[in-house]
Amino acid sequence: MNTKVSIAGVELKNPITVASGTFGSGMEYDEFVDLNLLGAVTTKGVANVPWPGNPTPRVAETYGGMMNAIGLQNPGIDTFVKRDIPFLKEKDTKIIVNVCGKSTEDYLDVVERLGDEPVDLLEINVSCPNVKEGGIAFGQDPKALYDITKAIKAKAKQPIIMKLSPNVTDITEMAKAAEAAGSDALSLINTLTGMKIDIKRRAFAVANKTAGVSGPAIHPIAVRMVYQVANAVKLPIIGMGGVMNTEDALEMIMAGATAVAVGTANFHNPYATVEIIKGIEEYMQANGVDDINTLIGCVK
Amino acid sequence: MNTKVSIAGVELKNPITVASGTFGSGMEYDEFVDLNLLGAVTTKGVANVPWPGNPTPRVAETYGGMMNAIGLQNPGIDTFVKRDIPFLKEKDTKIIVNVCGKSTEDYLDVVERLGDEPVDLLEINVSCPNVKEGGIAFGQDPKALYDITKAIKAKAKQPIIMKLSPNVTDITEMAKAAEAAGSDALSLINTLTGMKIDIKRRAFAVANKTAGVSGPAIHPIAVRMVYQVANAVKLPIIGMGGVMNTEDALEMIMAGATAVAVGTANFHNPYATVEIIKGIEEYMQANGVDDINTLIGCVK
Amino acid sequence: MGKIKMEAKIIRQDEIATDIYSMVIQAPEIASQAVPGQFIDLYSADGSKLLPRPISLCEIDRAAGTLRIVYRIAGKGTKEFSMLTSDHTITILGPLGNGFTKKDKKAILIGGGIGIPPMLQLAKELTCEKSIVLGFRDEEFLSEEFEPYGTVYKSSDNGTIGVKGTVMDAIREYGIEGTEIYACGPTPMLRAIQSYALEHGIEAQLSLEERMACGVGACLACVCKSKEIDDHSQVKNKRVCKDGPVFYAEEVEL
Amino acid sequence: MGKIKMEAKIIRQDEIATDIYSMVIQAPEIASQAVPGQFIDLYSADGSKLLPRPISLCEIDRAAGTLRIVYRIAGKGTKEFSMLTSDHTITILGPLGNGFTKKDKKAILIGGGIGIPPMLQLAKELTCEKSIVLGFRDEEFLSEEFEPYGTVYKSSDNGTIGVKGTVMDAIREYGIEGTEIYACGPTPMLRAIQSYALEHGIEAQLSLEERMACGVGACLACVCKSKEIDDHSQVKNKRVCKDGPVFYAEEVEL
Ligand SMILES: Cc1cc2nc3c(=O)[nH]c(=O)nc-3n(C[C@H](O)[C@H](O)[C@H](O)COP(=O)(O)OP(=O)(O)OC[C@H]3O[C@@H](n4cnc5c(N)ncnc54)[C@H](O)[C@@H]3O)c2cc1C
Ligand SMILES: Cc1cc2nc3c(=O)[nH]c(=O)nc-3n(C[C@H](O)[C@H](O)[C@H](O)COP(=O)(O)OP(=O)(O)OC[C@H]3O[C@@H](n4cnc5c(N)ncnc54)[C@H](O)[C@@H]3O)c2cc1C
Ligand SMILES: Cc1cc2nc3c(=O)[nH]c(=O)nc-3n(C[C@H](O)[C@H](O)[C@H](O)COP(=O)(O)O)c2cc1C
Ligand SMILES: Cc1cc2nc3c(=O)[nH]c(=O)nc-3n(C[C@H](O)[C@H](O)[C@H](O)COP(=O)(O)O)c2cc1C
Ligand code: FES
Ligand code: FES
Repeated sequence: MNTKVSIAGVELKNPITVASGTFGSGMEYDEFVDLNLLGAVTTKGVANVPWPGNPTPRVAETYGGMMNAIGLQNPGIDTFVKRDIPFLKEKDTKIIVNVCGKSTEDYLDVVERLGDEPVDLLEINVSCPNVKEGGIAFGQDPKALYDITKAIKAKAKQPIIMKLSPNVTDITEMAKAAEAAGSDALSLINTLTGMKIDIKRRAFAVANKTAGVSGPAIHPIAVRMVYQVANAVKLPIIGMGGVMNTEDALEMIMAGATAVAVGTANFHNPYATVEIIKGIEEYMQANGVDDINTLIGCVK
Repeated sequence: MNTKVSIAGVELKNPITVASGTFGSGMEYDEFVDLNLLGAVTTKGVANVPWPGNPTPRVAETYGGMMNAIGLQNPGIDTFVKRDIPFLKEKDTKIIVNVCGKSTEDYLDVVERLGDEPVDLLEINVSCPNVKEGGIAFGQDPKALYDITKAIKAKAKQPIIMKLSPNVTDITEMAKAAEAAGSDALSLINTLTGMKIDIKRRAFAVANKTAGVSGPAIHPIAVRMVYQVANAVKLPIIGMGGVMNTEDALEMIMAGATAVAVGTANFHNPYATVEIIKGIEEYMQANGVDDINTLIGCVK
Repeated sequence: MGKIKMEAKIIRQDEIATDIYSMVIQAPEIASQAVPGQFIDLYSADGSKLLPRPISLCEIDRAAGTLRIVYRIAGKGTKEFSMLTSDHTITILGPLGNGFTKKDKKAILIGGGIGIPPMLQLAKELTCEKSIVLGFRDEEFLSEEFEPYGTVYKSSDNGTIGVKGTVMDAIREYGIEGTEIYACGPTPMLRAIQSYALEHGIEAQLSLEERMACGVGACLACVCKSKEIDDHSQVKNKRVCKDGPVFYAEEVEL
Repeated sequence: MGKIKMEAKIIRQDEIATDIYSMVIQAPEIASQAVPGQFIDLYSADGSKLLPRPISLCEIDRAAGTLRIVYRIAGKGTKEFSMLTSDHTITILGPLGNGFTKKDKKAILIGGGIGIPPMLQLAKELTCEKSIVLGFRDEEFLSEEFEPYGTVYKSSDNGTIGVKGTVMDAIREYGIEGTEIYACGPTPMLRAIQSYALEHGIEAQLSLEERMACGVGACLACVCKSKEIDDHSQVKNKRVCKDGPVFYAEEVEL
């Protein structure tokens, strides 16, 4: 039985990774799950310098999901390279570093710094709805996405994965722009921009006013976008958005995702990733699926 | 205590109506709720001729919501005018007729037919994700939206409410286009395009492949869009999307909606509308709110 | 009184076959109006599952004010219901649909699989001569309860219960005759009965299934194809939840 | 052993004041490691509410393997918990956070409102001389249980319980002295204690609250402002769930 999948030439022992920002660099979940079992660990977004993030409250619960406006707090690439990469390097799993920035130069700084690090893939976050500059600005305009993808691709030593925003009219247009500019793979979806008002206080529930909605509530939207993109471009896709269990992960794969990231589910169940990996194996066994790759995009 | 609100000069006794397509023309829910209590009844979309709609299954449950691809089945304007309007006219509530079409001419046909009917407001659905022609095509392009709004406004005897799709990059751009073309009010949001795959059958859960996601799962996205639009245009807004209870409805109002439509909630609780109307009165009483209008857009 | 949504006390629940449960609930307001072939909507107590689950009435005890339903675990909702015990309540909506029209003709009642339960209350209420044909996959359930009300014939996929094959095989094998068919079961079975009935000029009432949302006729989710243009829809669509679930064989296309 | 997620049996639950509940649960794996000032995450059984609710440990009975929590109904989650009885189980994650550091100094324990419960286990474990200051709105709860462990002083908003005013008013009024403050309560109270402690050069451990998601330090939802650049974040942010909830007064900005 083969559960190995390949993202831009990087082989993952199974299709399951984590969604950036929901798993730190793995240290905190090391207590719950054996990181060696994961196909890859995707880190929290890292910038060229430390970012303080947004004021609190940064999260709120929503019906069947949550919203966050962390604002990409991160310790900066120096600390990250010294502390997080060596930690992950000890594990028998692939390393996907999520990169964020406010300008093209910021992104390039980080990508260049990571060039000689033992990192397998770079996931470029151009879709964070919670920072004013950069972030989503690049992710909602195909031309801007094309340009930044091209610039990053020219500098990156590792394959790059552009991470797309769902807050667009036509996700395939964005996917095609990233493909045309040389992206090696795509991640989708980032969070959907939402808002919650606390009617008792007559105030926003999250200090940033708007925040990104994630969790199972958005799963059907993510599946639709993965399906559309899989049928519009040739790039491998890391599918994410509300994956809570084996069924959700298989849905993503059948829609066209080569790998699947588990995000918000970790907060509800810190064992979610390994339970899904086990569940996929059981499904394959029970249904006589010899190779997980035969399931990718099998529903047309 | 005043619960009356006004949409384009039409006074609703309270801000609660129903979301088009979830309540028929009220006949079926007449058994559960006293329609006289509602601010308005919004009908299922009606076209110039009968439409058969999409193949079944047309609905599927999603986490904290549902998806539908009814495909705007409707009996056509002739039957509607003969059967549904007289029924609603007997009730002490306002009548909002939801209009759909495949071409601008289709819409105009219906709007003209309704000109002499005792209908209070016309809600124009240019945002249905479940029909190939018309529908959402008009709702995802500001220019197309401007043109159709202009054309309809020129013919309509009643005030028109353009109903916006959430499947766009920038909802305020759409709202501004509708405002510029003369729309008297706006409704938002229609459903978010989603997809569900049945992993057992390895097939789409809904025959149409994609379907529109509604229900509390999408509420935070709806609140965000209502807020953005309320702060971008001057038109009154009918807010909808996942309103299940009094709290959700007040959230919409505080975000900037003048009226609130209850949709999917009716399927979960056929008494939802009247419970919310009662709940709003209780909230006003408990919090010393004399006029509901002071709550509209009170959170900035 | 009309349809109502209520919280019903669970009186008992038993697993009567593998993954098949029988639940009796206290719902006098619904029992007093319900007729065989109607169904109720059951609501999950879990907020992530909002749509109701339609389940047919298997027995209606108007005196005791109770309803019995028999259902198979098919997914998350029915799984949840199966775990309820007599301390619990369940939220239901009903009675829904039209039900069977009781004719004073020689009757053939046909139930296939989880379509068997709704035939029980009908069998009890029909006073005419009755043949009862029950089709199983490989495990028998509920058939004893039909014995008092007519001659019971059985079929099963593997032949371990009655005739090997379908209910149609049983009808042919036993030469079962009648002038009114009442049937509930999977679509392929209903399709076979439909053509049999039309061929032999026997009137047949078929109980259909379709994915639903509102359950009361408002949302147009649950349509089936009708042969004639429908008065409500003005297209060839009928609503299973409101115009059905029971249709005459000549009305619908399966 | 480390943090674990488990299903804990509820042993008892009582409403000890208006909307304030005391729940005892069986969780030996967590009780064996837990220290005062730590908290656990409680999960709703309803799929529409996915985020855990952080609640501090009020008592830890390592021998019996039980934990006690005392909480106020603040919204949907705590409302749901309050309806559970001893037949039920609840899913929990813990132990979380750092807890108080027990110093062998003359202690002042200060609890305000729903910040009172976490002080109980601390009061039990601290062997030094203790003054215990409890601030209420208008209804007293739990204070008797503190009596065996030190001198208890009280304040209340309206003066019906102890001193009229805040815990700071009680401290001044009674001339309470000590060299280590341990405190939990609303932010304005902690802010007052912080400036009092810094002014008087008394070491103070403050237990903070912030909206959380992961509860384990991964998501960076629950940060508070720290005075120095934090080693983990490289910015002036500390995670309440992992670096706290207990911080020294000089570490944080409130
Ligand atoms: C009129 C009618 C009467 C029925 N009577 C019975 C009965 O007496 N006994 C019985 O065991 N089953 C009956 N069914 C089928 C029963 O409704 C489904 O098995 C049940 O809804 C499955 O719910 P679930 O949550 O377990 O499955 P899930 O797959 O988790 O359900 C997800 C959604 O799909 C819907 N759904 C899934 N399967 C069906 C189906 N076959 N038909 C309609 N909706 C479905 C559910 O209602 C729910 O909204 C009847 C269906 C209809 C339409
Ligand atoms: C470390 C820590 C320890 C706590 N200890 C206690 C305790 O011992 N007793 C007690 O009564 N309360 C305590 N609280 C507060 C308690 O967590 C909230 O009252 C509770 O989460 C409210 O949940 P709800 O579902 O009832 O409210 P809702 O408003 O429905 O909750 C919605 C969401 O907001 C979060 N939330 C709401 N209020 C708070 C809050 N004040 N702090 C953090 N998150 C919040 C919830 O966790 C949930 O995710 C503590 C909070 C923290 C951070
Ligand atoms: C608390 C939180 C922090 C996140 N931080 C990042 C981030 O740093 N970079 C990024 O690309 N996406 C970030 N995301 C988005 C997730 O990686 C993911 O795209 C999204 O949450 C949808 O997946 P889910 O529903 O499984 O959580 C974050 C999401 C959450 C909930
Ligand atoms: C079954 C169903 C049918 C619908 N039909 C229509 C329609 O005919 N015209 C329309 O403008 N919107 C239609 N909608 C969209 C709703 O009016 C509403 O915009 C959307 O469902 C969001 O609100 P909710 O979450 O409260 O349901 C339909 C929605 C559902 C669920
Ligand atoms: S389920 Fe809504 S019309 Fe039948
Ligand atoms: S709640 Fe996630 S870091 Fe504290």
